[in-house]
Amino acid sequence: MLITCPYCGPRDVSEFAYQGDGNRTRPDPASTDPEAWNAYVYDRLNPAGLHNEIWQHAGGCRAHLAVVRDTLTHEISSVRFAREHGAPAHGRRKPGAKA
Amino acid sequence: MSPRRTPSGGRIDRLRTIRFIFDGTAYTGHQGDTLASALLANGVSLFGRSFKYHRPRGVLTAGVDEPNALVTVLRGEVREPNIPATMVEIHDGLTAVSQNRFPSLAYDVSAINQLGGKFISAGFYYKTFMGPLIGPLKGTRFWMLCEKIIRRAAGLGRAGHAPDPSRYERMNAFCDVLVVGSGPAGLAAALEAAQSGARVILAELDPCFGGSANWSGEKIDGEPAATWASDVVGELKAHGNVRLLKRTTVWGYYDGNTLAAIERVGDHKDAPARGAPRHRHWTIRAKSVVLATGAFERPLVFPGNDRPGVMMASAAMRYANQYGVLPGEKIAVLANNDSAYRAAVALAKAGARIVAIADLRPDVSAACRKLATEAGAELLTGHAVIGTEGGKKLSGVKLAPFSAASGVSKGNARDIGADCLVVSGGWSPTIHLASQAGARPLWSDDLQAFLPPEAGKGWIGAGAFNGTFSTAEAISEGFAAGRKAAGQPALETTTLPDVEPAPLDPNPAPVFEIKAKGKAFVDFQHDVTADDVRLAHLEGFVSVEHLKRYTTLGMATDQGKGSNVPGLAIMAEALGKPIPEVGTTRFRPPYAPVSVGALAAERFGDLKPDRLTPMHDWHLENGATMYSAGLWFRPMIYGGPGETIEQAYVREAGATRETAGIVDVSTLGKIAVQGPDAAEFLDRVYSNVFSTLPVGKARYGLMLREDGLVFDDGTTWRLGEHDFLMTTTTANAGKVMQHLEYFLDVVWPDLKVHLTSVTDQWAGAAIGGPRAREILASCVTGTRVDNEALPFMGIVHGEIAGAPVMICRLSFSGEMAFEVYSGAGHGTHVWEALIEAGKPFGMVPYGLEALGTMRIEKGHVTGAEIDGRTSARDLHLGWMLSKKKPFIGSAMMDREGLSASGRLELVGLISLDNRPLSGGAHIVEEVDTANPHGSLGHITAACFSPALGKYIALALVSGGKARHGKRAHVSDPLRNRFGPVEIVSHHFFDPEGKRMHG
Amino acid sequence: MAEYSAFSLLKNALSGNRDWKPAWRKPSPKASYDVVIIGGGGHGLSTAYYLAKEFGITNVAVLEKGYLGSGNVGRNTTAVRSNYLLPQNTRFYEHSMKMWENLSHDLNYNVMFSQRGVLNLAHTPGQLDDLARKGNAMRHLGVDAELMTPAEIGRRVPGLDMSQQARFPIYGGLMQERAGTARHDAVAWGYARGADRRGVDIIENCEVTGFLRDGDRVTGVSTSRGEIRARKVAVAVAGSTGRVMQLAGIDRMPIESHVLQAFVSESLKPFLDTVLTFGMGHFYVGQSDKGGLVYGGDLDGYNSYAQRGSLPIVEEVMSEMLALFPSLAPVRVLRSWGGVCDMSMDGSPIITTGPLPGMYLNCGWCYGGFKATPASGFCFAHTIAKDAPHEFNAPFTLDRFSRGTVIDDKGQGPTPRMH
Amino acid sequence: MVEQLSPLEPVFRPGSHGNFVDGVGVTLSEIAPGSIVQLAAWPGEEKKLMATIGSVTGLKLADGAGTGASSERYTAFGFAPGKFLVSDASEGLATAFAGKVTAAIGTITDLSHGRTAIRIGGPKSEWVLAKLFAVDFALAAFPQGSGISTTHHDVFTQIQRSGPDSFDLYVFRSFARSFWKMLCHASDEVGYEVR
Repeated sequence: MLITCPYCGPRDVSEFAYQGDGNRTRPDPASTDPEAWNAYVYDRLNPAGLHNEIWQHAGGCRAHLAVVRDTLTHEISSVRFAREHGAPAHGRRKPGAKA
Repeated sequence: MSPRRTPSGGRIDRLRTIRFIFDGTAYTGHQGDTLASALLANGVSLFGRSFKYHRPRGVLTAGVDEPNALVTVLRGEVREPNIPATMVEIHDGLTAVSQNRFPSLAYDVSAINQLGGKFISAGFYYKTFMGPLIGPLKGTRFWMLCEKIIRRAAGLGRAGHAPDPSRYERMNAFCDVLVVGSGPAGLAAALEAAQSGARVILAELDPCFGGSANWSGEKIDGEPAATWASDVVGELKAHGNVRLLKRTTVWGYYDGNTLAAIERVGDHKDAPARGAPRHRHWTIRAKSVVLATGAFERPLVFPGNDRPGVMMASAAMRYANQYGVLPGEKIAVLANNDSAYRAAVALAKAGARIVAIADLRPDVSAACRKLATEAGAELLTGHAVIGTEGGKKLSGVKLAPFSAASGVSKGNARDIGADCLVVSGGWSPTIHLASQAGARPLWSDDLQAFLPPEAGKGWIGAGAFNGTFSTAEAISEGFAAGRKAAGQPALETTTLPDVEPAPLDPNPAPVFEIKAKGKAFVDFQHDVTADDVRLAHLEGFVSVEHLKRYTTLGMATDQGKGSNVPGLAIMAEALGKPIPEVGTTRFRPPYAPVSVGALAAERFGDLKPDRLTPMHDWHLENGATMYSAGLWFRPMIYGGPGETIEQAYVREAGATRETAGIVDVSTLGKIAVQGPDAAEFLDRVYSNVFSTLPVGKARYGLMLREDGLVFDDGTTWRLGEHDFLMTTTTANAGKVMQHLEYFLDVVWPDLKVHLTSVTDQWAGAAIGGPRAREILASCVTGTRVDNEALPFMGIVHGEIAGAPVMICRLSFSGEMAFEVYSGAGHGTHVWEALIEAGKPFGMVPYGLEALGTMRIEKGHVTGAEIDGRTSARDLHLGWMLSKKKPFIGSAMMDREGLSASGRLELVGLISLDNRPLSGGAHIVEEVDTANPHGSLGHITAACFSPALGKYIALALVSGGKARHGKRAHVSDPLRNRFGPVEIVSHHFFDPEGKRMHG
Repeated sequence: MAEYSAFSLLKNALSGNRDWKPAWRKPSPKASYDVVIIGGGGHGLSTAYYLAKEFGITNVAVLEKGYLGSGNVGRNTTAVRSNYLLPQNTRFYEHSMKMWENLSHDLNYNVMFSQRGVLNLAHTPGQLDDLARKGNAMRHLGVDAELMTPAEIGRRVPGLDMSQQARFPIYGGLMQERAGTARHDAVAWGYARGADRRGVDIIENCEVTGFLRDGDRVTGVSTSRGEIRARKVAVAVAGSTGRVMQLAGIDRMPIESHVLQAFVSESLKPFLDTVLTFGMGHFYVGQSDKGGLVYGGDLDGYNSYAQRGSLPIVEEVMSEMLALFPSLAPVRVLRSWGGVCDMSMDGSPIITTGPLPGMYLNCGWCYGGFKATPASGFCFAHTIAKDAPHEFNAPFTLDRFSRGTVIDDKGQGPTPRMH
Repeated sequence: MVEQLSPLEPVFRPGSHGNFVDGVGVTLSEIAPGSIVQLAAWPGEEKKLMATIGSVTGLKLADGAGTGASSERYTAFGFAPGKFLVSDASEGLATAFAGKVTAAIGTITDLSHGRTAIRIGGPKSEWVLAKLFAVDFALAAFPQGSGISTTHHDVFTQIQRSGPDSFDLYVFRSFARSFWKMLCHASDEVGYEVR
């Protein structure tokens, strides 16, 4: 399998590390909703067909990539930088929380 | 002159005589011979024994599909088993032996298995050997006794135990067009692609390019086809953008048009060139692939079809035309199609007598009749071979009238003397690579074969691969495929070479089996007969996969290249269904067997990468015993003469607590965390707070995983407002880096933080002990190291012996200790200066064992306790969990299962019988040596504590803290160690930390 | 149907092997059953067998999309063992092991369970301690385990690189002698025949295309061969769990499907008399009775339903084999194949009622499904029959993740490809 | 200043090795620059960083991934989005950038001790490197001056094409000795000279 890294160009799959389901959204860090956290940490979309995934070009530029890949054929239909994926603005500390 | 060598002809070099040994006998052959052709030339007919019945077998084919003639090639002590003699090029000194026979190939005692024929039919072992229900052989015992005998009888060649000194290498290649197969179609494709400027790789599995051109006897542009082929190869060589790979089998078609090939670089030489590999494993990333892999001729299934002397018609023709060898003197032919007639003519021309051509079809074309006449053969249409005569060598065949509708009519059977029977049952295109690429084959009723579908995304086919069997059409397809693969538009007209037309019909009669009395083999190597296939049908194993698995059809080393379709056909007949409804097997890599060595190449042994600290050579020179920690090597002990490991570490740890010791800590993971949001980032990834850490100070930090369990720990140093140096454990350095990068890139892309691995930038030496500060003070310049200038967890910069150093006062040993970091290139220089400075004080270097001992005494946790299942509270690190901010893992760390009572908690243990404790021993309340039970937990690390004078350990024990002060027992049945211990706090030594705070 | 024995073989041989009957019938599906089991692999078939044999429930259909045993039961490296670290796993797999020890007799089908031992190698003193921890944990649950010294290992496994100069020298190993290998296909066929003989309908080429529902409750399945009603619908589809659960409207599960490759060498005379695992990487190898070395390593490492492997893993696995056996370089790989593994979030299985009323779920087998076949079927049958888990599968719930009672033998956390 | 000790020291054997009867296929040498510095820009600040690199080293970097240039004294190339590796034959390069690469532009990380630089030159360079890396080394795919990041097994490597048949390889120091041995091993076949 070859993944076309937006920076490095097409590279062998051996240079990449799989980081799993790219459909998950991390709950607000201040959230204590157990269901939301459980879903984020443990539940995965596992489609037979097109799948949104995160890969890291660990053996190259080390960027994380948002990849759309078919789990039935391994064909890759799109690769983008994950940070440009429009990651939701989650993760900020709750306003007012003290260190 | 060898008995079967033709006086002239063939593409061997008759001027070069080569000497080789087979089964202890010396033979000669010529340059260009395979082991099979050379042995045939010497009159050898018996090559091997079959798998199950140990039946005598000759050579059936001339190529990679050979099921019978398997040999073991010997190179010194190194054994290379199961190599088809048809694929071994002879060279001086070649030594090969036959296999699966005892005591000899001619007299094999296991041939007695043939008598059990019906009893040991397909799947017999599932129905018996279960043994008695009671008594000493109950359970699995009886089967295991039987298994021993079965295993010895099964198996083919024997692997050796001597390490293979050969070199195997891998190679990466990129090209626009990869052409697989260099027959006329492949050559045409390669030439056309090369001429349009594409980067081309042409791979041919044989030692010479040209494929069928080397033995078809055809003429192209008025010259022998082989001459045309070598002209094209010459043209290709002149192109700078072409790589020609012969002896190269493309065996795997992987995702992304990545193809794997093995080049046999050195097998045909007595000794490989210096530095050259025996096999080279090519990984080829091709924009486009032309599959010109040809076709295999199929055997027919009839009684006695496995007798030595029975051979594929095309193989016999190849032996005659390419190798100048006659497989027999009196040759009979059995065919269901036209192609065998050309073989008959070729063999006749080469000097054999064609005694008869039995054609299963009721009538044949005028062209065939003409060829039969040309071959001087009696043509018997509507006839079949219903049996073969002879022992280990064919002496005659039995012929009888045959029709597809009513089968054999035995009345008019006749015997014909023959020492060779050549057979053609039609052709199967070699579609393996296309199938690997995901193509579903299509059945052709005309060709009675599976064909590739329309070209796939990354490949295009040409020639016999497509079921195109005439050379002229194959060349035409090749040119078109080459253009298309190179991304060029198709031409309206092309000037093609002129090939003499072959008036033969490629379509065979749909006959696969001749039913008559006697064992008729479908899969030769695995001894699967037509009756076995029918038995599978009877028992319901009717899907293709069940058929394969139940009978082992197609599972032999030839991978069913010849047996697949006949087997399907027999099953289809039994089911009364057309062949494609029975299904076809999806082919998987490898197309043909590949040496393990080639695939492993340089990835193991001495060439497996390792990591060395800057002071590695010093450690070796100073008596260190090294320990491999992942890819790193670290000193375990610096043992003195005659010292045991325990004596050495006790001395090292004792000396450190007494005066001072120094240890190499360069392997700790180090990550530069830089940028305006670095402090914020650290607050999110560590369970405790880092944004309040002043510049010039370090802090111990704890990281959790998202699931709330402990991930890693280490100190992080604030070197500047926006500049932190994080340390991780040695083992987790890479994982922590990836974890941090993930969050930065995917979850918090808005944070301005850069992460860089600087593990290798720094050499680290930790110096600790009551005299450590004095030693340091004696050699550091440019800074003070007293308590005021360098308080606990403080950082200063200075120089040692002229090299800049950064010193942080922190302690793992529990002593007054300092980590001295210098540039890695100065590491040994600084280390030696520290050693020198320590000499007057009696400072010792210490290794991992002493480091471990001192950390156990202090109750510090490492990977043995942070095992991916423990929580911060289990390790009494609950105080590290900030309540003021969320952090990775904070949301999940309080789930009920993680706060339940009875979890394994960190405790200390003291051996009460003054005997050593061991990691991995379990803890129980009451010892039961006969039936150990009731484990409360286990020891994670143990040592003799020189500070306490006792054997102590850290352990994870259920309800740990509540057991402090209680007695328990170690229970270690594996090492037969049982004995009393006291459960105590894990802080064994200096719990208040007076020593390190000084 | 006739019992299989040496006598029946002989009798049939004398009559030209013309009287053998199909190992199982090929019935058409009925309109309804008490229990429909989706998945005609090892676990589905063994569940049907034990439902009939142990719980008297014989009005059962097993639905298989392709041919029987086309999934992982026929695509594994055939090791059977109970050498786990955590007691929940050890108890379950040891129960399985005990069932294996009598399975051929129980099924009247020789599954060729060969107790030739499974040996885990240690390459550092620390690894040896870890193995001791595991072995002692097993011993405290009454399961056999022994530590072996390098000398003992060298005698047991000739050809192994025992040199101290090896890149990863061998410090010792943990042996479970009762562990071993079995003939994978025979397990599927034996259970199929056994279930069939007790009245279970095994229906091949029958693809489930949806679930019949009455509100939340599952009341049957629609299939490529029509609707089939059932009081209870059990799902045992391993690598296809994601796809089948999606049909029930559940698209997120604590499961990822990953490809695991396996390899077999050409047939060799006996070379290796036990099953071996490498400690510095992920590699295991045994030898089949036919003589092929059967071996494998890591997952390919990304979601896949393709039963299609990638080349880098091939290279890695081969290099690990040579790290142990440098003499095998000239030996050739004959076949490779890929199985789709249902990797769970903690590496342990799920055998439970639910998650919908009328539904029962068996999945999360990771690499370990083959050896679990008897106990999985037995426990699942118990769970279906009694609507409550057996004590051996009680820990394997679906809610253990939210509750934090995960069973993480490798300590890798919720990263399925690492288990 | 104290000289850096090369990690290759015990395995660095100047002279001709391997199958050099028909000439030397490649030449292997350690470059040992005085400084190696990683410069990384925040998103959107890449141009400013490239200009700063230009002002300090005089190297002009074109736009685009993997852009690179070199002079007698300096080399620079991009190896990841916004990230550059810059080397200087002299020491003190990190200091030269300090104050110029401001917190608003990006970060400076001194790797002078952390990376070992090895040069492979000669007609068989591409052939030898192709044994180790799954990267297309053809000039058209890997133009002169440009840089890449790749991996040989566990050995992370940054490579700049320093000439038509010459490449500079930057590897982690701890891996350098084992990588060097591998490189020599791979060069055996074509004959190599160490200097």
